[in-house]
Amino acid sequence: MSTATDTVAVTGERRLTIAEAIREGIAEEMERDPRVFLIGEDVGIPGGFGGAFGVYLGLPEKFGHDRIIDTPISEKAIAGAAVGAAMMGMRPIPDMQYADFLFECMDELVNQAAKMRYMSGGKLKVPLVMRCPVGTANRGAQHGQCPESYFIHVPGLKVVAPSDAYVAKGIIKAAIRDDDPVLVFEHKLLYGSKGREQAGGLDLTAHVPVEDYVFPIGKALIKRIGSTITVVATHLTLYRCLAAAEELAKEGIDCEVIDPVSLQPFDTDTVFASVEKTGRLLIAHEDTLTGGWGAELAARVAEERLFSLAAPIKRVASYDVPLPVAPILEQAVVPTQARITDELRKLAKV
Amino acid sequence: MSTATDTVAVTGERRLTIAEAIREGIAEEMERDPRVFLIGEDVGIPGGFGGAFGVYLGLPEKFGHDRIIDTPISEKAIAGAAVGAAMMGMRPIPDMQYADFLFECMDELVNQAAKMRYMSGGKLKVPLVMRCPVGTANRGAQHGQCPESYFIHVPGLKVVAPSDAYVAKGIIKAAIRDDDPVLVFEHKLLYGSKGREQAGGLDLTAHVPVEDYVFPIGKALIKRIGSTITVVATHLTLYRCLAAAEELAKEGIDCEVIDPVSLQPFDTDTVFASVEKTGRLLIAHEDTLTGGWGAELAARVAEERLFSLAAPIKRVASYDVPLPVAPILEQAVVPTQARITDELRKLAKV
Amino acid sequence: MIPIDISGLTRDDAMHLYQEMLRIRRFEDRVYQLFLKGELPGTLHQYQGQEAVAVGACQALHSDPKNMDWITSTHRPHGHALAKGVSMRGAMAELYGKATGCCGGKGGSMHLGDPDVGMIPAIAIVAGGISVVSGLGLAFKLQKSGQVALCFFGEGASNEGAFHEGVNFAAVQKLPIVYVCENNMYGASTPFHKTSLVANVADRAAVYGIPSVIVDGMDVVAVRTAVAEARERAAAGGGPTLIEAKTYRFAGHSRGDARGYRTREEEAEWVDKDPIERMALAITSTGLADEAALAAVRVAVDTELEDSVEFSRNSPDPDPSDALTDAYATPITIGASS
Amino acid sequence: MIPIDISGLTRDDAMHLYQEMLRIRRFEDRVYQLFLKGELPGTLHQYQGQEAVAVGACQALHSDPKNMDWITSTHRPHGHALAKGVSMRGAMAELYGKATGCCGGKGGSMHLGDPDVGMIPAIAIVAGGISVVSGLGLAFKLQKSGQVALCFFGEGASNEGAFHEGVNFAAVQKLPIVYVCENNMYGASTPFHKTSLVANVADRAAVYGIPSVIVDGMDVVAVRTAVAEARERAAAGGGPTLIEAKTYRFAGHSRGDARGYRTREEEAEWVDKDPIERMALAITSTGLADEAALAAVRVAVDTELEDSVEFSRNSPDPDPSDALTDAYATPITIGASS
Ligand SMILES: Cc1ncc(C[n+]2csc(CCOP(=O)(O)OP(=O)(O)O)c2C)c(N)n1
Ligand SMILES: Cc1ncc(C[n+]2csc(CCOP(=O)(O)OP(=O)(O)O)c2C)c(N)n1
Ligand SMILES: [Mg+2]
Ligand SMILES: [Mg+2]
Repeated sequence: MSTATDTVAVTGERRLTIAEAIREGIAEEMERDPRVFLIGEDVGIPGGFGGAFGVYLGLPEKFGHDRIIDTPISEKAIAGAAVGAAMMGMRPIPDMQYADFLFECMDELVNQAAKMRYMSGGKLKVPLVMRCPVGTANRGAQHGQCPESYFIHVPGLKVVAPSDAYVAKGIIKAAIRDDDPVLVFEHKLLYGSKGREQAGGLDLTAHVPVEDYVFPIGKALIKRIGSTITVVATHLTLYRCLAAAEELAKEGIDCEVIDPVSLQPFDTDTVFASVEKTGRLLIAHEDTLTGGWGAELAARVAEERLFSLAAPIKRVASYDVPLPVAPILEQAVVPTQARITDELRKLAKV
Repeated sequence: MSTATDTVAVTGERRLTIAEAIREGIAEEMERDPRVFLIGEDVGIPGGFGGAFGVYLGLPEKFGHDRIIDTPISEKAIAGAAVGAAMMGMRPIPDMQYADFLFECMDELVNQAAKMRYMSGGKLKVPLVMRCPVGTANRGAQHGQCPESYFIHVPGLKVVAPSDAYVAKGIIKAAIRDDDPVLVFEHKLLYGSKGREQAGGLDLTAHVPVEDYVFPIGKALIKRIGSTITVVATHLTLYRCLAAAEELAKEGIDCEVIDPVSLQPFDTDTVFASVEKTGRLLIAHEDTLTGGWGAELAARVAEERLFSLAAPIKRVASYDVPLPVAPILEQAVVPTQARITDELRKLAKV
Repeated sequence: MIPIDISGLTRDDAMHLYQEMLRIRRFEDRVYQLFLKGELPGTLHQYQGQEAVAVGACQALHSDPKNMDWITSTHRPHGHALAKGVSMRGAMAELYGKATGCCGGKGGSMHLGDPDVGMIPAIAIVAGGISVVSGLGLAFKLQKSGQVALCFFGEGASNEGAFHEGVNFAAVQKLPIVYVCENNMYGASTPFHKTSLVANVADRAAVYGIPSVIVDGMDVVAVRTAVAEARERAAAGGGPTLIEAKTYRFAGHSRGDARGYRTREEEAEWVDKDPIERMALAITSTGLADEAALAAVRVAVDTELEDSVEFSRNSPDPDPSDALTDAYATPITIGASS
Repeated sequence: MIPIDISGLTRDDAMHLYQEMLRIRRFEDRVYQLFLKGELPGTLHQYQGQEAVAVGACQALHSDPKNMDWITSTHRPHGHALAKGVSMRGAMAELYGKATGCCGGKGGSMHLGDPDVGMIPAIAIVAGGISVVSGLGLAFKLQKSGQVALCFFGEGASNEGAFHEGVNFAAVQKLPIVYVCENNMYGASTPFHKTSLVANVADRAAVYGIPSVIVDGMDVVAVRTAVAEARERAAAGGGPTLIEAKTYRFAGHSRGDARGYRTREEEAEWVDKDPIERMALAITSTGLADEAALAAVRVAVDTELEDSVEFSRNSPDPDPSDALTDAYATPITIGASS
């Protein structure tokens, strides 16, 4: 698994982008389980896009239009159909072109998907996997949000946020096999190699073995071992933290960087163990600060490991404003590598 | 203002229930500002309910059906109409019969109400006041949620949660006069005196002066002064904390109980000052634990006042499950007075 | 009062329909008493007056466990549950919040259901069932199982976006779904004509390219016939049908509704169409059976009913610890804090 | 190519309509080049081919500042913005993300708008404008201002719940709203006929009890006439009208769309209906003006266009600190942490 964290290609490795890895993961699960199907807008139209980010290209030819279902622009219908089909023994993969549109089907997710099993006294299950691309990319306030934190607050839902191809393939397969509703949040700029520059120049592909594997929901990854500060981050921000860590290593600030991968359930044990070692914690995410998942993690540490802390817990996140479109404004909102480096430096000094 | 916290009636006082206070506050604002109007389901039908909890009874007779607008069962239309009218210079008060239905109009709230001003470069404003009754009352998973925490995570929205008649009237008036979208969360069991038993037997009415006043958004109230533990809580849970505090006072545990009133913006200064004094913090809310507003408050204290803490921060909230209907199950989920008392005792000992 | 037309029905068939409707009526009346006595927690949305719709519709569905039809229901599900086969004991115990309830005390009045008989927990979000039923139909279509999903909803629900998205999607996908709109003229206190410029919900089907029919919702046989036809079309791949049953709720919207928004005259007109009385009249006037036979049915129903009350009273409460199970099929450690 | 019918139009009127459409076409073509050159951030949803709808509709609205009509727009707002009076400089600078943009660099391509000319920021959530426009109409109704709100949306948006709830509410409330559906046959890659069993969006108006009309969206005069009529009805208290303009987007859905889901033949058929060419042909063939006059218009448009590009290039970037303003009208201290 540590290969997932390599940032330089080793010859002989099979390095894929996240888009390729997810496509492969979905295809494999559709092969092995006839109950799995895809449903969403523009997912399978011949001559179309293969989903908003091309992840599904080639799948309709393989699996046909019974299992790759194109819908009207009707998010409630998509989510509702997924919830209903899941209860009847299917394994739907509903697609949201942009996570920003989840707000159009919140009722189906929060009041139906998350509660049906409980209301039935445990007689039903709702296995579905909602794919939700997040992340700002100069598209403005309604096409760049990172809404994952809303969903960790919904008992009955599981939330994951893979950041590299190895994890992405493994966890989408785990999510499809899971008996509960899982929301998978993926960052637009990490799908291919376009985002490389934004990611501090780090390679965004990862080795993906050909053998079948799953990456378990609820397990974090230590992406960099260190002793000075524990850093927990996801998606593009994770790469910025890794780049910042390399930069600071030269100054003798040795960061331990953790990719939580799952946001609900959350692998607090891995974070606790690291904080016991470092005594310092910085949490970084592109989601806005107030009420973000970083708040929950900080609260748990302040409750379970308060006496391990040698310094205040620091959160670096997008400021509490909608997303502006101008690149210069956008970068003034999101957690940049510069801001992260700066805060880490300060934190090391406390 | 301290009269708002009295729990015994003083002769000559004008004690109102929260329902009466809100009705009075809305009526006064409709009197003074012709731009204010009410819109929602079953709000003004002759012979009807005056809203799900009777708060609007009498208003249609006073203000007519142009300003008390009954709608189809269409939450998106209600919220959308409010957003649009607000931008055109009106001051709508959209009504959600139960806060659980907010999930049907999340897009209008999160993507439109909260972002329109920002996207316009500050040229527009969206002054609306969404009324949202919360709280469990044996109605099951879809009619008892406390979804306020989702909205503190939405930059552009303001969130308040009044817990007594004095504050309720003052803050609904402040919200109506505010130039931004404000969501007002009120607890069903606190509207009248029905909830008294659930509230540890405390009187739920409060003195409400006849003179015009507003209670400012962003200001917390110290409901009980103490020195051992700082307790921050809202709604029904606030009363349980107050009752627990009296109980524990006999044991020499002297709690300072704070009603934050506003959740976004949040009066952290009042909490910080109290924590500096007590060194101990317990946060309690009926909203579920993970990702609740208590997490954000805990994170801020762990960041800004870590070294004032003599003990871990404790959160007492509803467990992370949907709401069951059976009273015995429901009470096993929500933060009861017994659980609060128990946790306070433990925390005092750390 | 005008008896319904039961020509062609056998005695057993007619008596069965009568009994099924009576089970709901007596259940609801008894539940109301129990509620007033403080034996039942929460609130109630009752079904008296609409029995012909639930019974007529469910009687047209397949209940054979191997390819069972399913239903979705609303905040007003007692009648649907009993008609679909949820046991009276299971339904009553659920209202009591007992461990023996059909949802183990986790669902309650607004969420009655039982997967074992083809009913998912009722969805109390208006039109929520219209969103979800698409998935039931889609699953049956993909599984080529021949099953059909039936969705009950009120006329008020037809103003929700979920109605538009759900019915349009089902129509385009030709899903095996039967939509049964119970138009009881009011959504809570609000008359339908104040919320729609078209008089009939059925009129809305045309824009989705699916057939619709308006049926007398106070006539159990008429409802069953309409649903049976729609069910066959759906099962044969003909896609969904929208059936609008004109009916009336005799009780208030929820307990403690003084019904000030409608007239006593209007209520009286509809009570004169009481679906159970009209059925009884049809049975006796056609000589299919006599008063004594009907009385025997009433006794049988009351026996079942009292048994369900006794059963519920004597049933154990759920264990408080049960509250923390069933949120997930694969449990996760619930938040660290208490 | 068949010229449109401009009988009755004055020379100035005809030339003005031609110029307004041309402004949009040239703007979009230029913007595409600039985008490919990397001068513009983000993405683009372009309007080439649909100019007659934006121009025809906006030309029928009142622009007098004292009782100005308003519009709502979509993810494809460039044409709507220019037609409604957003300055070319303000629109271009916004695409550049400059401080001088109509939204100060905070909105961008998908959120063009300017309250000063009666356009709220375009809403890029499909059908989002249909939700919000109800409020514009409601305000105008309550204020008895005689203003009208016009809502642009695509045929794909008519499958959203917001369409159903919004139009029904507006109909019941008789709000002064004109709905203009631009049916360009595709929602992204998806043809409308795969998402609706009815062929026309206009067919859906009947269930809301409001009038609808289908108009040639490649004929600016036809659009203007239809909208003008609907506007008068709305202003007079007659409630909303749904106008469906049959049109076509010549470009891809967004930049970099290879348009593999539609045929080149289909595209050619529609290019033959180019609203600008048909207008030009009408002007010259009727002798209202000659080629030289049209050429002069083209020069004027290009001058304005190049000025807007120069203006944008020379405009300052927003100050990074501006990013943290305007979230609230009454600022609140933004979260303690950095
Ligand atoms: C989304 C949503 N909005 C509002 C409510 C509150 N509510 C419960 S029942 C009801 C009326 C429903 O009317 P109708 O659909 O005609 O069903 P009926 O009650 O007549 O059976 C309303 C408004 C709700 N439960 N869900
Ligand atoms: C709620 C929502 N769902 C999906 C999208 C993604 N999306 C953007 S434009 C578009 C197609 C819209 O089609 P139509 O309404 O016909 O407008 P057109 O693009 O043809 O102008 C889609 C699906 C969105 N922006 N908002
Ligand atoms: Mg009804
Ligand atoms: Mg289109």
